[in-house]
Amino acid sequence: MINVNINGQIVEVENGATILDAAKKAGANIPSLCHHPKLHPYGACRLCLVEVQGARTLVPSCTAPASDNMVVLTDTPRVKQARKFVLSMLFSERNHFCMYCQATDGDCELQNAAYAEDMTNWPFTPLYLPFAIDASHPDFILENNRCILCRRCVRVCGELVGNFTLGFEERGSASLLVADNSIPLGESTCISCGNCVQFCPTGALIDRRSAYQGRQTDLTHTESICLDCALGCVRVVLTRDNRLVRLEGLLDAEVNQGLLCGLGRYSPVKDQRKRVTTTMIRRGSQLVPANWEEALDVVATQLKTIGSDEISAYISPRQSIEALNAFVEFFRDHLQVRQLGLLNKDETASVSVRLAEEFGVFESDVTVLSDCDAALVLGADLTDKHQVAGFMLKRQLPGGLKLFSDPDATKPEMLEEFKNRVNEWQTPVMVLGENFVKRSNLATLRELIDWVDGAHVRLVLLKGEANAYAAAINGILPSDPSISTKLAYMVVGDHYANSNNIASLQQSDFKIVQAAYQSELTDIADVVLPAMNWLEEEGHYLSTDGKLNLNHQALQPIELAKSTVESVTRLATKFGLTLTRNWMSALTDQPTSITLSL
Amino acid sequence: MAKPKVASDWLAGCAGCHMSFLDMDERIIELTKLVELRSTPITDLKEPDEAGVDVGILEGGISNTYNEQVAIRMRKRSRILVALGDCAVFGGVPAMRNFYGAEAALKRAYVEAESNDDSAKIPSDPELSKPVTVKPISDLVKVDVFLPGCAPSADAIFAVLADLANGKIPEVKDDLNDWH
Amino acid sequence: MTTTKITIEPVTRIEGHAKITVHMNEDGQVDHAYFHVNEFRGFEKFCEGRLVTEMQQITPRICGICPVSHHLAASKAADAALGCPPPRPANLLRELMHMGQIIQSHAMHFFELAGPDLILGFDHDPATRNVVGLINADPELTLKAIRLRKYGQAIISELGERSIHPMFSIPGGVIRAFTASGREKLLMALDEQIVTIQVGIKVFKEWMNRNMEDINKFAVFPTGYLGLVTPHNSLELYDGQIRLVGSNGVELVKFAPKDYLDHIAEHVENWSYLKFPYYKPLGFPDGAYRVGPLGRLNLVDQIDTPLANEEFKLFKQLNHGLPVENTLHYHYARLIETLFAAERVRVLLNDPDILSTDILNTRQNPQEHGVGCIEAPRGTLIHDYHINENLQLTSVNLIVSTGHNNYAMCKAVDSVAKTYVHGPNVEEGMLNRVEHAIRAHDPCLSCSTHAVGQMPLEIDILDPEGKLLKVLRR
Amino acid sequence: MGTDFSFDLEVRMGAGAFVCGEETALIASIEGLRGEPRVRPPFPAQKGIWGKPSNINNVETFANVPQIFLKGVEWFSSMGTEKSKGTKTFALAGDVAHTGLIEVPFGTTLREIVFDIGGGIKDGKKFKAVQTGGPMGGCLTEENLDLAVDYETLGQAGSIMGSGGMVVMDEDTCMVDIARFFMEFTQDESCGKCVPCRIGTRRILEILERICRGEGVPEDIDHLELLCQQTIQDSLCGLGQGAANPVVSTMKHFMDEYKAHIYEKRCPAKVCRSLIRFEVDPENCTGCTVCARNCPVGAITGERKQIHHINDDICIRCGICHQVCKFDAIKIV
Repeated sequence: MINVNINGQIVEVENGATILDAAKKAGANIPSLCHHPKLHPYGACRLCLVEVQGARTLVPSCTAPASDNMVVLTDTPRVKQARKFVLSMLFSERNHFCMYCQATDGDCELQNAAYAEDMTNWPFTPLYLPFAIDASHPDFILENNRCILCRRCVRVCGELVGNFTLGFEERGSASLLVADNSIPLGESTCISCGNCVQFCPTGALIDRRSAYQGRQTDLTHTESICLDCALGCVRVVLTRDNRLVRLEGLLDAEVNQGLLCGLGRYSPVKDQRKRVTTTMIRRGSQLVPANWEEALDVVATQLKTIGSDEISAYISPRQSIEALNAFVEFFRDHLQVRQLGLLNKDETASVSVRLAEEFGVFESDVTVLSDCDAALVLGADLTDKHQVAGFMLKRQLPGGLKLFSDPDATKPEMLEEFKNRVNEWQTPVMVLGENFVKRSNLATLRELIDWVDGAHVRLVLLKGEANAYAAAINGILPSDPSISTKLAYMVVGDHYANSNNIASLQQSDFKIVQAAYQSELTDIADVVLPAMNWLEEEGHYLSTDGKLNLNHQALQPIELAKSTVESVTRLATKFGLTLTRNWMSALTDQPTSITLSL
Repeated sequence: MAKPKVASDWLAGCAGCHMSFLDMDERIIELTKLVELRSTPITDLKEPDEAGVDVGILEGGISNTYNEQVAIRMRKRSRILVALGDCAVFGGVPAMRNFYGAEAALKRAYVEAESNDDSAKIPSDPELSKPVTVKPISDLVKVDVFLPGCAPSADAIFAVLADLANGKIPEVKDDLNDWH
Repeated sequence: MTTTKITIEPVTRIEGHAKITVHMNEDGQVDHAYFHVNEFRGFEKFCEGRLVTEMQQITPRICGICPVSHHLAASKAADAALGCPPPRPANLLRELMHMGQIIQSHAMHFFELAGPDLILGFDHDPATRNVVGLINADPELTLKAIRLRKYGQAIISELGERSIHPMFSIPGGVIRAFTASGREKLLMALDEQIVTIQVGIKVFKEWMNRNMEDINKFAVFPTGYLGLVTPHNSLELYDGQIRLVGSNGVELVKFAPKDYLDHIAEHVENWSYLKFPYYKPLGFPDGAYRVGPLGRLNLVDQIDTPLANEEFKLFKQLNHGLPVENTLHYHYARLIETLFAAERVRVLLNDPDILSTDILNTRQNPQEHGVGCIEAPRGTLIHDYHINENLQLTSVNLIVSTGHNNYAMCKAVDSVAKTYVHGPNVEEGMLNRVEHAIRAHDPCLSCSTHAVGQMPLEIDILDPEGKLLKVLRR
Repeated sequence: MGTDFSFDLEVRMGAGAFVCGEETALIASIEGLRGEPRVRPPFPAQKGIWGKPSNINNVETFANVPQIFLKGVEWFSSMGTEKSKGTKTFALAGDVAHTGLIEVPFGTTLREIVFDIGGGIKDGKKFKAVQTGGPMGGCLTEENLDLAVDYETLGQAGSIMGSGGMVVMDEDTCMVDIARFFMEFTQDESCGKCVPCRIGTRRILEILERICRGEGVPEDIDHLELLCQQTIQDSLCGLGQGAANPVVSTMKHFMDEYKAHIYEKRCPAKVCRSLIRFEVDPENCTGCTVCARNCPVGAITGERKQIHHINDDICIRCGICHQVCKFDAIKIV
């Protein structure tokens, strides 16, 4: 630890901390634009210049390391003049029309900096050189008129996402932010993760859908877990008047470090499905509205009349642990139905639980992917699902990461090469996904785990969808299409129906569907129960690496929609049952291949 | 002593700043106790007194030859000149015309517009003023007080005028300084 | 032979600047007077390439008196272009904001801009012939008026955070749900405003009875009349179809705003930046028509709110059921509309949907083209956008309220000049009447000069050869 | 040195951008990245190319090393001054009789270089200034001529050793135009990473161009002073910190020329095209028609053996007539 004197106040900071860090600790506000806590220090905008006693010139506080007994002044006339100059230069370079900008009044770091310096005018008039708007991208807009060339977007695209789509053409005052070799963003190699938009300090990158829907301060921020895969990225849900406005990555989230992938950021706001707004019962060819009691009575009578070995109960892996728990207690422990099925085919989670019984703990945290010198990705396409895990690897490629990728697990020779060369590397990792597990029998897996253990390779098993791991621990496995029963009870929630789900449902004569959205499933159902979606239903989720996360409620549920726990519990009362199963101990009782942090 | 004289005029703007001035509502009466309103768009005197006024206020940027005359006259005749609103301070939305130039804009409006009939032509009567590059008034004349905003709030305008009425040069900061 | 030139510069107590030239003949009588609009901004051009979703924030900068009209017309054009009709509650809230705008704009015009002429008199000393003079002359009435305008602005800021250039409407609806407390606040203050408006009507009628002679010779001439109507041809300011009636009050045509180009064209004169819209089949100038309060009351069959409708019946009697052609009755019509707007506010505030949070339709089905039309305080406002597949504007056409009245204003100036201006000794009062010929229309020249804005009013008196001889500033 | 360790030192051509003369920018360009400087610390000696400690020096410096090894330290330090040892090569250019690459011991005076080695000013013209150190150096005048050329002295005089450039200027040089010329170069070579250099140099250039076009306004002087001071103080690397030197030094020594351009719309050196006119001197004109025949825009009229006339509206001020006239009959006014 070292002592730094900021405007006369002594603060203690870590060795290697920058002057900016020290100033923050001292509560001294130094404006900065190109600096971002998640990006490497850059020192380009020169807005954060401060006076350091003994230094000949002004010092950029975002890059300069603080040293012991250093004396720093952050508000001298010299410093303020430099700040004002830098701002004047920026305002005179491009075309800033604050009066109608989407970022004005709080969301623009450039404007805020000007306010902080009490700027009421621009000493240098702009040149009024027009820049064409690039609106070719479906999710966001590139407005070079408002770009301050801080390169935050370029750096997040390269340093953190590892995609290197954004860059600069020309140099000096002709520098221009472009995609690839200056082609429209919409036709570029952009993977639409939208992190550049979240990192942009001005209105130069604008989110299409949430534009003008309100400033950060007008919106309600709810921390919530991303359910679009099981990595456990934390995202902030921004809402207004009980309406979803935008999704952002939480900066200090352990796994995603502020990043989101296109799936996690945009799929929910793009969701155009129609809600199930009322309970319905089939009368002949028609589904007619009914109230909850009627519907549950019909369901209960059917469940009672049809023997338990003629009943299948299915549930979506997007359901919370609480929901899975109630589901298991009612359908397995009490009704002892023929099969409990999960609404997706990915077996990685169940396999990992199965192997845990023999091997105990053999998996590592996903975060090991951020720090490795060689990686084998087997049976998983990290550019589709689990993209953030893909970012962790891609961004290390320029640093020399040796990457082996076999998404379909069809190249055994690649595994062999990795095995043979494993001693070349200090920190090798191996990622196993759905396609590998599907293609291998338990024997192969056992063998591999033995090898991994010996070779000190850190192993990560990607466990499919949001809560598939918790489901597996609770004994809910992917449904077996060969089994057909007279009655099917399907807890769909906000799950996107796939052909297998429809197939399994069609096998039964009586179909009960509990869903948030209309789909082919609700179309063919005999009873439809309105469910909440992930924004409305609060509950816990278990990530790929065994972290217990809470999905907070972000929106008030629509009228009549009920949580899975409530609907199952109310159904149970029709059988004179009260549900008492403890979901926490259900998790702890089961040996797992990675230490759960609950 | 006599109340300070205030004159105002609007150039290439939208009159919103003067509307914001009216948003002082009842305080206008208070204000008329502090200052004497001379020529303004809402009074009937046609130009600032030749003898000069204490405070001259200009809304809107410079966008044609007529604006230039008005701005220079207002500067000559006022002790303190206030640039009121984003157009006067920065150039504002009308400055977007600079990207294309007046000619292209005239062509679009008077020749190309879908609704024009065969009389379409760019008006060129000597009675009409000629468009110039749109700029903030500070590019043409010295400005003493900048009050940005689109529009500046009635509170901001009142605070600034009250200060000026009391012979103080107002400090435009914090809530008073809002460019939106 | 008259050889005087008088310059009035600029026309005061109107929005924007204008200029008038009067050409005299040998006998010192007015030969012809022109109304010049003298500035140009070029929104149509520089909006090209912008996103259609930005227009509701950019176009209000056309005019700070009726920013809400542009805010909403742009939103409606974008609704159409993007194929995202707003849910009912959103339309209610938009209309509520629009009514606030009508109230504040009309109130300001009657009391603060035109009022000094009516209440203090055309010939009153120009030094005090203004709102300040009004305050001293009738503080009680003026205060009422100020509070009425304040109420209108309060509605706008209650919904849109700020009274000028609000942030409220976007394509597909609005961004902020209304609050119960805001609703209560507005309801409580409403009655007082209705009383004020009625007082205003009383004041106008007294003035009317005293000045019948003036009213009947002050720019009285026939034209057509154009504006939006409800399906039953009642007064409508937010949405509906465009109806055009002839000088005899008989309907010539009724069409959906999106088809405006089939019926309306714009004529360009070399001496004005303000274009002259007219009804195509009749050509220019026969197809010229009037818009705004007088135009609207001349083309509707009734008003759907009780108090305003009672007043409307009296208005119709002024010309025995035929259109009222007196320019000075713009003031009367304006007050009746203000009353309607206030009553409409009550209807909207009491609608059960007004507090709903279902205010934004995010499902879009983009089209190539969209037209948004609304009755701004000064008349029919049309925004016409074409967009590309990236939702950027490829062309923008705007026809603004004051533009429609351009012909009427020119005619009014000409007629008033001929009636009141007589050389060689031209008095200030005469010229103030000429100014009032424009003032009565409540022109909004910033609007007209989106395309246009500047109007120094100046009267040149020229000899028959058209040579200028002498300048005299009043 | 008592070891048999030896190695080759290979010189390669870099990517070329001027800013890549800045050590960290050079490192970036060697690593295959944009040629943009990085903030120091860490210094290349701690964390240089590919993050490894690097010894980065000018080729000229490395070139000295073998000589020092071969001939010894005493030999090397016998040349030069107290602080600046050895020799320095200069690219002597401009209005001197003999231009070219020269190598002199540190401590040699400017006068020796310009007049002895350079053979003085061409065509017997008057010496006006010498600009040392390349585009980012400052201009030195008459009174600096006897300064000993070493790092310290040049620094104190407001210029630099820099790249070893040495441009000599005679009385016909417009110092505002010279400042504009150097600014045009550095402005174009600015990498654009840091704000003060990227935009500052650009705004400085605009103003200088305006002044040379005769459109300068009094505020321009203040604006230039602010822009130069801040660009020098706030920029990230040597390029930005030095870019304004030519402007600062010319403003220091030749403010009268700036004022003449701005207030009198006059270019004392008769260089800035918009501020000069070409006229025929009736005294000297023989009507040989050479000027008329050479004028690219036909601005010159006149019969053979008659005094010619230049139509100023057509004239593009190319100066060809001035060059071709054998009778010195074309005057610049």
